[in-house]
Amino acid sequence: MTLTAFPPPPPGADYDDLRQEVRAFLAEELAGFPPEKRAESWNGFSRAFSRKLAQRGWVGMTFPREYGGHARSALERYVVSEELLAAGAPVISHWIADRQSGPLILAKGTEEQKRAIVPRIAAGELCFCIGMSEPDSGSDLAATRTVATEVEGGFRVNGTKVWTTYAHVADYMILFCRTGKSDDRHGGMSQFLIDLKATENIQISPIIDLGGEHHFNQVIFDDTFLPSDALLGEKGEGWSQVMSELAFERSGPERFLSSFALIEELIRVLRQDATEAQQAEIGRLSAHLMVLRQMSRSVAGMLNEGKNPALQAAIVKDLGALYEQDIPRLARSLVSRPAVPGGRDSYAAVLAYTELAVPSFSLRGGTREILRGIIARGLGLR
Amino acid sequence: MTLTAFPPPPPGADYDDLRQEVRAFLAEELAGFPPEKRAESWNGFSRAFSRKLAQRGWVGMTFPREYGGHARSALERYVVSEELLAAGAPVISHWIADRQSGPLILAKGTEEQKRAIVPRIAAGELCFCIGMSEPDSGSDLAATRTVATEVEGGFRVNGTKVWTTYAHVADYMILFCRTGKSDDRHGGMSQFLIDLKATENIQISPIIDLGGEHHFNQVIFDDTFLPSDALLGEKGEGWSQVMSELAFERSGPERFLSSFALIEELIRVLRQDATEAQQAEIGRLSAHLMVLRQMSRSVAGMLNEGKNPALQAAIVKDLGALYEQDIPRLARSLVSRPAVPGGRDSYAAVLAYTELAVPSFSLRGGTREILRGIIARGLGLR
Amino acid sequence: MESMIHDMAERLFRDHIGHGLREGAAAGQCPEALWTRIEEAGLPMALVPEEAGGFGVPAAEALGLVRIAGAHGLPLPLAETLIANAVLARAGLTLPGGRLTIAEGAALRLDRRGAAIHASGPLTLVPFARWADRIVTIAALDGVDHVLSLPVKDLTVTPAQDLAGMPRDDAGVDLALTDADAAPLPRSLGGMRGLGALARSLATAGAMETILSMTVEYANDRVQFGRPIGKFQAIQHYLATMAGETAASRAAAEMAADSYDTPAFALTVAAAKSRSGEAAETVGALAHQVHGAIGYTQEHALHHFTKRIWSWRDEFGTELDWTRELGRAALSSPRDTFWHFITDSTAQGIPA
Amino acid sequence: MESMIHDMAERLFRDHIGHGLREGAAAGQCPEALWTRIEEAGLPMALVPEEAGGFGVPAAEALGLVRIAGAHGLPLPLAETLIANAVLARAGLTLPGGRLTIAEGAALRLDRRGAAIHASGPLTLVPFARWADRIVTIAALDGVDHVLSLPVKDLTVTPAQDLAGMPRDDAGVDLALTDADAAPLPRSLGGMRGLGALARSLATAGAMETILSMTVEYANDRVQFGRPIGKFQAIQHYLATMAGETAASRAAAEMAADSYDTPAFALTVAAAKSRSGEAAETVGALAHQVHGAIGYTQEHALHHFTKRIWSWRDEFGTELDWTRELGRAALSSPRDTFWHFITDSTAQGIPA
Repeated sequence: MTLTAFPPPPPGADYDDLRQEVRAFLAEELAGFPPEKRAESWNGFSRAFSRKLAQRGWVGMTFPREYGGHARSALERYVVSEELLAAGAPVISHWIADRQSGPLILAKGTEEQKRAIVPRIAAGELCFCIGMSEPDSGSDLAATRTVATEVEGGFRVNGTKVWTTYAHVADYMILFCRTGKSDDRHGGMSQFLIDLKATENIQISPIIDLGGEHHFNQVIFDDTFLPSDALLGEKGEGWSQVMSELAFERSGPERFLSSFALIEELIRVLRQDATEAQQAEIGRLSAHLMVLRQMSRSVAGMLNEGKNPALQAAIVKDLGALYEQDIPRLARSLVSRPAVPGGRDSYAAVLAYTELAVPSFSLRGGTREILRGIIARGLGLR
Repeated sequence: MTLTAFPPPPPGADYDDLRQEVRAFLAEELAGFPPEKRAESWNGFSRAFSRKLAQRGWVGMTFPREYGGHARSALERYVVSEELLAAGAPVISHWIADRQSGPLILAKGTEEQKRAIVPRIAAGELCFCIGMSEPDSGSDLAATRTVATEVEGGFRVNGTKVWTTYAHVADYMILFCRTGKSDDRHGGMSQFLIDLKATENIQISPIIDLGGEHHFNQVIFDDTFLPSDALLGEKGEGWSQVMSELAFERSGPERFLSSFALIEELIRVLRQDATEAQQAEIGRLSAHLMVLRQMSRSVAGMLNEGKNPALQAAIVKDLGALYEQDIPRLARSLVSRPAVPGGRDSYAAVLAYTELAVPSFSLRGGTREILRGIIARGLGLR
Repeated sequence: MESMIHDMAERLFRDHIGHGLREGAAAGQCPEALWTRIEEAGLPMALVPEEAGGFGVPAAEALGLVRIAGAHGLPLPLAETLIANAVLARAGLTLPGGRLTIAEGAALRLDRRGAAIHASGPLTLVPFARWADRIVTIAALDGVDHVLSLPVKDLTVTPAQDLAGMPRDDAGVDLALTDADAAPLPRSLGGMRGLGALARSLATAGAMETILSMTVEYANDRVQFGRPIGKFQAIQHYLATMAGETAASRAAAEMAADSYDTPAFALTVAAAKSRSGEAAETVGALAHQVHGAIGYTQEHALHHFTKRIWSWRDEFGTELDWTRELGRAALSSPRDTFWHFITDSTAQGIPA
Repeated sequence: MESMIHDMAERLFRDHIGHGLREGAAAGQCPEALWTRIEEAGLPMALVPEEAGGFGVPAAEALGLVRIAGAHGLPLPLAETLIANAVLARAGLTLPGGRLTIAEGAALRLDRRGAAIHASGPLTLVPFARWADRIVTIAALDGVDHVLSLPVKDLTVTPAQDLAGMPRDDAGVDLALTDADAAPLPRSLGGMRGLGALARSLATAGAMETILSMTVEYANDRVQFGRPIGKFQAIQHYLATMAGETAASRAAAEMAADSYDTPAFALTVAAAKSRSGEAAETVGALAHQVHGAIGYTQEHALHHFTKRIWSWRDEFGTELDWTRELGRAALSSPRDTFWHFITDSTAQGIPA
């Protein structure tokens, strides 16, 4: 039963020197960065931080040197990623590009696209967003309606994307849309690389989330012209490109550390004199975290060896989302202290922020229902 | 949203005098009855106990006086039932007859059947079993294959029933089987009242459960002859008769008290010096129990008023099964003491018994999946 | 239960509360006009005995208004005013009219200074304080519970808000009170914490009923993979689970309401507040799971209801507080068995 | 991981363990012939260093045998003998051959009486004691951990059994031991509780893999309402949940096995035993939920595996014991943040 096997990460995967360098960097850069900001996890935005991080060589780490990368292993990148997330560093301005769009462009882009874009990603200069969901296509990407019609010199795009994270500040969007009619639900899809700052007739408007924050946007394409060289990969191959891209979006430390600021607060509150029962619950929380991290690192190790642990990744993501979504409940079962949005008590403020954030954790990159379907089929259910 | 409304039971539903009488009776009858026997809950068998209980007028309580009953309300019967279960009294020898078969015969039987059988049920003399499940029909009763073919003077039955609780000691069986071919999955079913002691060609063999106990049986009908007057209700109406019969099987106190002996043991162990966290968990357990009992009594009150709270009953049963199945986990989260089957420490013995019993709790009277489907449809899901 | 005042409240709320009004309130605008209608309908007096100017309906029926207000997401202190008036009436104090609110007074210090009672100390997490005329609280003087009616204008109010953006302020008290505003409580109603907890569990049950029906409707309407998502068994299980939790919360809250002003209240309210608080976690999470991204936006009404049920968990005692209290009672009960404790805890007329 | 000894064990167990043999063992019959084969294959020596007669395979690979034995429901003390031999070898004591078992020695009292060491006190919940030749345990003498090799024939054994009917006996000790049977432990391996816990989490992971594949197979085969029950989304969710818990248990157990005889072992084994114990609850319950009544009978093999994983939770520290230990370490860690504790806890070569 290979599905349930997660070989331990290779010896030396700790990269302790690198880890200590990152910790020293973060200790300096994030001195005085308050817990309620750290609670934003990978939703925190700072171009300045991303650039500094890139100067240390910690953006585009796995990219080839010829495109401004550092040719380091996925396991080294893992160390940096988990240290950033655990510290609650504001990473979103480079995160999507570094994790998802950069690898996609390297895999599918033209030489021109790679030379023009990838080095700037590795420099921490470019913020990417992903134009994927639509009002009528949530988990069901085959229901995508936005269409790019081939015209003289390029394409005309019409349609509406929603839940586009940080589109309002992003430099580029990776757009997923139809380029043809197809009887096959998965056929006739393509991806485009859009320079948002240089493209007209794109209307971006905010979608405010239940915490009152502006991370999401609606993006309307109204006869938007894209030049031919905006096409990313093969025309009509968008579906399979996206499926392999989504694999990058799975099972990293961002899949179980989203509530980590609350865990740190909880432990700070309990550190003085915990009862035995509180100790036991913290022990349970620790055991789960140690094991999730082991599984997630195992997947990184398998990816690094060129394997395709898609099912193991789905398992980590499902377990990870359950874990991070459960943290507010757990905190409330141990400490009777009200959540106060923006309150002076940092525990109360972080609890309030996290309670409002957790419903979004199972929306990211495929819902629970889809993940479980993937796992069940992987188990051999006919 | 009437589905989620459970009107409080009517004032006076406590029947405190009756309750105190039952408690006094049980205190005497069950003096020295050990916790690990009480843990058997309604699986405990004692003809002597059932007869004594009947002598007090507490079997067939709601049956009409003319059939040996006591014409008392469903709420009075509820009081007796919950006191019996909470005390872990051995009730199975009259339980099925009292709860399910007696009311069925009263509703659908002929005058002869009623006169012959019901007074003996009310006297605590008859043990009934239900021939329902088959090897290929678990939850899916429409897949029933056992068939009764009409012959001179009666029927010939062929087929196999399984999981027939206490068939090896029962006096009567209510058999559910086909009496005709039908295109309608639900058509052509009938029920029979079988005198097990007086019928030939029925082979009853034990099915040992995972706790090593013999409660279940396989019952093989091999050209078994049943006289015409064994038919119960209308020929071909078995499906609708069973559906209304199953309603009797729902939402009583037996739906959430099956682990109650373990709860009493747990509280006994913690009573001396519980920590705050243990207090809180006992409080949670108490709150759930108080609320389940309120809901269950509310359903009894509605039934007593002639209403048909089928959906509320399904909700109580689903919540109740989750509750009683969760008790061993809860106990283990509060007390670190190994389960020892038959051990001298009564906590350890009751824990062991209950751990092995809980998987059966969601098999009774419809599985969780079916209940949840009923609830979802009741909510208005199309 | 057929009830004229319930029908009236349903109509009033349905006609006058919408997404805009709730969002406005969350942004700080008190819906004054709606309050005027509520007062005109007499709802704030429903729990007051007939002889003190109330309707003379049973307490459980009057308290049903709190559940209905919760179901409509009423962003006004109706529950608080209802309870404040009942407590004031019990103490024989004047019912001042207007919006009132309630607070736990455990941190207040009372001293006798001549004819006056001097009250000082903090009141924390007071719902709607800055929209209320008075805060009614209970605090001990010489070991005797006293009801205090504190004019908000004479307090130092520090504005704050709950998860849903509703006012939940702190108030500093340093005030001399005359007989008109302070009086001993002749017979307990369960303390402000208990009464507030009762209100919150009723409102939570109501809000969860709304969340549930919004979610059923969404599951019927939203198409994914070629069919309504309600056709997927996983979604059906979520909805069935939500229904169970919602039903249990309502049964628990109504059990407590049914024992209002009886000895059983102390334990039933503990069960109700902790049960509905626990259910709020599950119901809110599953509602968002079914709604997906749309439910996570402020455009959709869902968030208002889920945020309010999550906020209410933290007011008038958390699940942890109430389960501890209930568990302590169970473990120290002089009854023979736990079972006797359970049956007695909900029985009317048996001392708790 | 390709492993010759794993392949050999898989073949041996597959060919020689069936429902009948397991049921026989649960009824009290020690499967002697199978043990002979296991000894002939040398499996009990796998964890012993090469210089002491072992195979010279890495510890994690040797420990993999315990998972494989769990997957086949082996009703013999292979894990116990494996560990006993490793502990005896570490202490420089003779490896006696035959079936051995292990016990926690915390309740033993050791005294020096001349050249001999006198041991007395109870050993409780000793797996397979009555089928073993010796019980190997660790107890303190003058503050120094000593390994004891106790002949079962010289002990007072009180037979008992676990949920699955396997022997789990109590043994009374009152014995003088010579140098041949008692020696100081030069360097800790994590204590008998830790080693036993490691064995139980590995076996649990293996048994859960078997339970999972039995359940998948059943879901594909069993038809209800006209289609295999595996087509129902609720069943798919149960199986996905079982897969997650099983995978986590195996990863946890292998993380601990990987840190055998390193400082990280103390915390990884705490995580492994508590994680797999918690998973045993969920996996067992869902397996029975999917199997329905058939799985609840002794005719079906499922019960043997679910009962064993439930029994193992109670041996060598419960979830409660191990999570407390881990939580105590986390809360008293001198590291700057909890995160540092987590990364350090699994890092090789950093003192725990």
